[in-house]
Amino acid sequence: MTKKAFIKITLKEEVLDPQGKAVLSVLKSSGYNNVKDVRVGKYIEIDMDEGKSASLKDEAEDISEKVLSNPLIEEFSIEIK
Amino acid sequence: MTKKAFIKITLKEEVLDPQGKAVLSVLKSSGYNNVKDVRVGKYIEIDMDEGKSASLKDEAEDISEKVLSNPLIEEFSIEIK
Amino acid sequence: MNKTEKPSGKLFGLAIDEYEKISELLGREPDDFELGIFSAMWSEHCSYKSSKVYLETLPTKGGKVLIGPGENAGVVDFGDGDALVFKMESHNHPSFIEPFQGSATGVGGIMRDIFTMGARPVANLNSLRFGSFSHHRTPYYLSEVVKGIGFYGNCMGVPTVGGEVVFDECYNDNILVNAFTIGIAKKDGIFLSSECEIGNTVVYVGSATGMDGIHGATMASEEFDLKKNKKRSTVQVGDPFTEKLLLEACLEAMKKKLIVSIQDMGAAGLTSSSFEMADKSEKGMIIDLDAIPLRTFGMTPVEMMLSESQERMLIACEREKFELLKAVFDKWGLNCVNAGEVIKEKVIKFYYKSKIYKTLDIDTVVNGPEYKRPVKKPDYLKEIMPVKINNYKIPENLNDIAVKIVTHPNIASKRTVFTQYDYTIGTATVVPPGFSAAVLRVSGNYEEENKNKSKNDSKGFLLNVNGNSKYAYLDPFTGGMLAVVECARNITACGGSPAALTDCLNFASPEDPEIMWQFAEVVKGIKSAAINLNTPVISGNVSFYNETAKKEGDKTYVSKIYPTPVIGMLGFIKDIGKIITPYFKEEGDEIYLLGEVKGNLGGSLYMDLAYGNFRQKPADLDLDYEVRLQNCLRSLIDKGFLKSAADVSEGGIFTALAESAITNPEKTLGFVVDYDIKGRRIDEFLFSEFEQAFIVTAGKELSGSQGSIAAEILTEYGIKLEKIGMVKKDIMKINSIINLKSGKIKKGYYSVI
Amino acid sequence: MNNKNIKAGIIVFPGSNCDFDVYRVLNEVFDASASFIWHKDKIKDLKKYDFVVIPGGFSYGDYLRSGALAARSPVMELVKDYALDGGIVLGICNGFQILLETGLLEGVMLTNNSLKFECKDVYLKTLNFDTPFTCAIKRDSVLKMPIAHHDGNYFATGGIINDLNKKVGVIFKYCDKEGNITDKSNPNGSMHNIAGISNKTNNVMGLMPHPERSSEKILGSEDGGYIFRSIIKYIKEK
Ligand SMILES: Nc1ncnc2c1ncn2[C@@H]1O[C@H](COP(=O)(O)OP(=O)(O)O)[C@@H](O)[C@H]1O
Ligand SMILES: [Mg+2]
Repeated sequence: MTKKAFIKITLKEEVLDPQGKAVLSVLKSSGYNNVKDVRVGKYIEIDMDEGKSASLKDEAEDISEKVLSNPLIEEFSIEIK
Repeated sequence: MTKKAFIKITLKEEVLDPQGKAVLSVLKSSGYNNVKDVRVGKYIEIDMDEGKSASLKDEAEDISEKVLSNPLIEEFSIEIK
Repeated sequence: MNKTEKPSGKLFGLAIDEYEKISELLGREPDDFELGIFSAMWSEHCSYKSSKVYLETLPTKGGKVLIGPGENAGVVDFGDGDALVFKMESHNHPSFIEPFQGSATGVGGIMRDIFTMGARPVANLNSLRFGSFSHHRTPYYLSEVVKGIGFYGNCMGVPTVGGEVVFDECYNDNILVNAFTIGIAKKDGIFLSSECEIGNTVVYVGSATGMDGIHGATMASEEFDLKKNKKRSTVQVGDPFTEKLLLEACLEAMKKKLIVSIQDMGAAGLTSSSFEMADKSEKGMIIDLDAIPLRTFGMTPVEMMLSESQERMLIACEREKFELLKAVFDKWGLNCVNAGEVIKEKVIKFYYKSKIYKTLDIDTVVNGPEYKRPVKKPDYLKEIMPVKINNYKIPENLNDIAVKIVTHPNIASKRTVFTQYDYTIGTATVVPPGFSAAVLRVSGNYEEENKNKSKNDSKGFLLNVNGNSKYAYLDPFTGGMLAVVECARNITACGGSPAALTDCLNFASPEDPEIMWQFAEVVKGIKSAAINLNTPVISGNVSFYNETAKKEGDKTYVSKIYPTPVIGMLGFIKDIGKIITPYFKEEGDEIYLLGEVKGNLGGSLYMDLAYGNFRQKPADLDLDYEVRLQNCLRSLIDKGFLKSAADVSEGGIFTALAESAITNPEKTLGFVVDYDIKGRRIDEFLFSEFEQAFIVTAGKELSGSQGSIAAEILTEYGIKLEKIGMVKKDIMKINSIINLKSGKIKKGYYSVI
Repeated sequence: MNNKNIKAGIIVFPGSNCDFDVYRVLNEVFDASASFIWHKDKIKDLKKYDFVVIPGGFSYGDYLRSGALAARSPVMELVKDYALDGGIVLGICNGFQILLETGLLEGVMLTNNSLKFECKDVYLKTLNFDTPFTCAIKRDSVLKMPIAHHDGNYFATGGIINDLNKKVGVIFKYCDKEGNITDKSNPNGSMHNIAGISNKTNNVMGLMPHPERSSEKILGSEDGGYIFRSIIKYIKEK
């Protein structure tokens, strides 16, 4: 059976986010005055076979840590459905 | 009060995802054999003042449609917390 | 497919009588599959049905031409066994719909045209046109298009070395993105789409087929209509990473002699590649639709045939070599499937679900209609008269106007554009973007075993793209001619010799007789300039229907672009060490005017900015004189007499001087010019455009001992050289009328865009 | 100049595109013996090479994060072993990004602060002349080289920066023509104007500018050549 892992990758708080800053300034100049801050991250969906793997969660964790994110600047969270 | 809008932006199903394709091939050759497919999207957090806006959800919707996503190739979903 | 659409005038881009012709040829009404194929192949985009009769009149042979139009790109002899392959193509409509992906896939498409020929792409250029600089959508289009071009070219590792960016309100509703690529090959290593042999395996390589761009080919041939929004779901997404792999895999397979014939899948994807390859080779094909790698589940046969998914190729290979071919594509991680066979009978037999699905006669499909559409000289031209300058009072402050001109978005530096392109990769860019023409050397060593290395390191080539739609609107013949001439001037000004050209002809609907008249005139202009300058047309592209139905209140109207011929030109130089650049070099150098100044302000930017009216007839061009002038300049450069040379283009002599002073990368220079204008108005001297003249500088050479040799050259060609001033630091002065500070001008020039 | 006995290995990933340029410059301009190593080549180690270059380009399309996918390639395990063994490794542009993602160098590249790809000439000041990459560079000289990248905005935590400074691991900084390290001369927002760093033992270096594109006069600068000259000198004197 196939399951899906949904992975959110976000920049750590102390890391500067030039993209987010750029979006923020666009939003402000477009009149969205309620907006206070913007942070841009990644959202990754992985289709996985439940098949042989001991734990999908562990595998997704491993992938997120070793490939998808850079632990120096990013954090991730995983949801399996 | 400040609230947060969490926005997921994903490519429409029929649209080619070159990033996802490249990640998939690397995951496979790194021995993650359970992985069947990968799609890469964006995850955006917006801090918003509840202040004057009639509905935060509406404003986030508006922003997602007009600024953050490209409706020709992308879809989005919003959560407010 | 909804048959009730039929009476509405057009069906899938086909006119009613075209539909009827198809029914007649088939002996019945076409089904969906056939209709899809015919509508793609008979579209303007694939069939050139309105433009063919004119394009056939262009000079395509002679000089260094090895292969003219007809293949994926044209080929020119570069000496020492080397060949250069180039072409320009439009991607206007897709870029208007989705500027990032549209421009990116445009660049990807033109590069495939080049490497299918067996050439490694070594440089890209582009010609971009956006709506008026102040239009609210313009910044969006500019930024996305430039990002898209950079995204694709940079990732491919092909330097983008030049181009042009023009803003004009005639492009508010139809932007233009024309992309040019040149590649280098061995003369005996050129691959064609016309050489497949009976029994060859038909091979599909590259990305899987998805729903991208379905009906793209027919879309490109239809006027934009605000209501046809549903066509917007067919955006093609570019994947330059995959194309880089495809490039390496194709070149490797070619080197290993595993390919007999090859054609890229561009507009109308599998349809045009299979029919064209079979037709040009005078063979037929079996195409097994079950073999096509699909990205989207459940695609129908007609969808597979019309998909414009990018990064795919069709190859014919010897049956016994298929496994070797597959091994190459496997190494690069790409699909490579046996998708059919070349057969004798000139038909394409489609298999689907393991059964024969359809058989289509190749001649019938390929030999679509050809039109000599009605032409009519446009009414507006009646009002376009030579400028009566004495009806216009000279503005009090010409300094202000001068500043306005050099800081006009169409003149100002495009640095923020081209610094987003990697122009140094390849270690071949000798003169980068920002000056008249890009100059490249042959860095040669493209393959590990030095196989492709040229025997000659000192030679170089020059590249340039140009078009002037305002002039083409005011006088289509002159506009066509001028585009060619300006390219040649830019190349000559660096010391190069123009060799061959490619064109991209962007127009509104050919069904409008006035547009068709403009088209005919433009082609005539290109033809006469190309013949005189001996620069044959080796490839090109026509983009019609650059118009959009608009609604304003309850009025509807059609927003049409000006006729926009864009020329891309290649020039050669034997000794790259002799190249000069257009900017001033040293304080104290002498400034000369080489050529003649007529002083016609018709159609100039000056008329537009000073009086709000540019609708006058531009000056004529004397092609005979032009050839002598350019030959003369080239001789002077070759002798090493000159330090800089700049042509007098938009913005006139003032702009040529100002740009020469401020574009020196190391310092800010200026000039003092004192010139007897012989009773002419000063504004005619300063601002008249596209004069048959160059601003050149020299050290003491020209007045010193070498002066007599220079004088001989001038006499030989019958060209006048007059000293007009001197290079200075920091100030710009002309006849005590213009008095400006270089620093201020420089700042403006580099910060507008 | 005969350096034919000096063997360089150039690692090629899918999407590498400065591989030919490095190859050509090493072989033709510096007369060394450079050859390609395809990332999937079945080799045990890199011992036969005097030095290894990870060239620039768009390995794996720069998809996900520049350098991230190439860093997971098995050949990078060989590069790690080679480097830990004291081998000389030079990463240029994307090669630098790959070294960061592999962990051979510390820190990370963020998107340029302009959010744009930047192609232009920059000036560099050398901070440590005592490395295999800089030993032939003239003191007090300012080097002119082109950059061409989208993600060259170097970022590291305070601890890493301290460490780099202590071990003189910051090799190059962006500066102006006169050698002043200013905000204006920083082309991408890089922390402390950092353009190139090395590991603690100074045998692995990454830099964003392209020395291979500035090793010949006709291309407007020969300054990049000093890096290759240094490596060759270092190897010869060893
Ligand atoms: N879209 C572009 N891409 C790359 N280079 C460009 C682009 N637009 C302009 N340039 C460069 O800027 C310089 C000036 O362009 P242009 O004003 O058209 O020059 P000219 O009048 O000499 O043809 C040229 O070197 C050109 O290559
Ligand atoms: Mg021009």
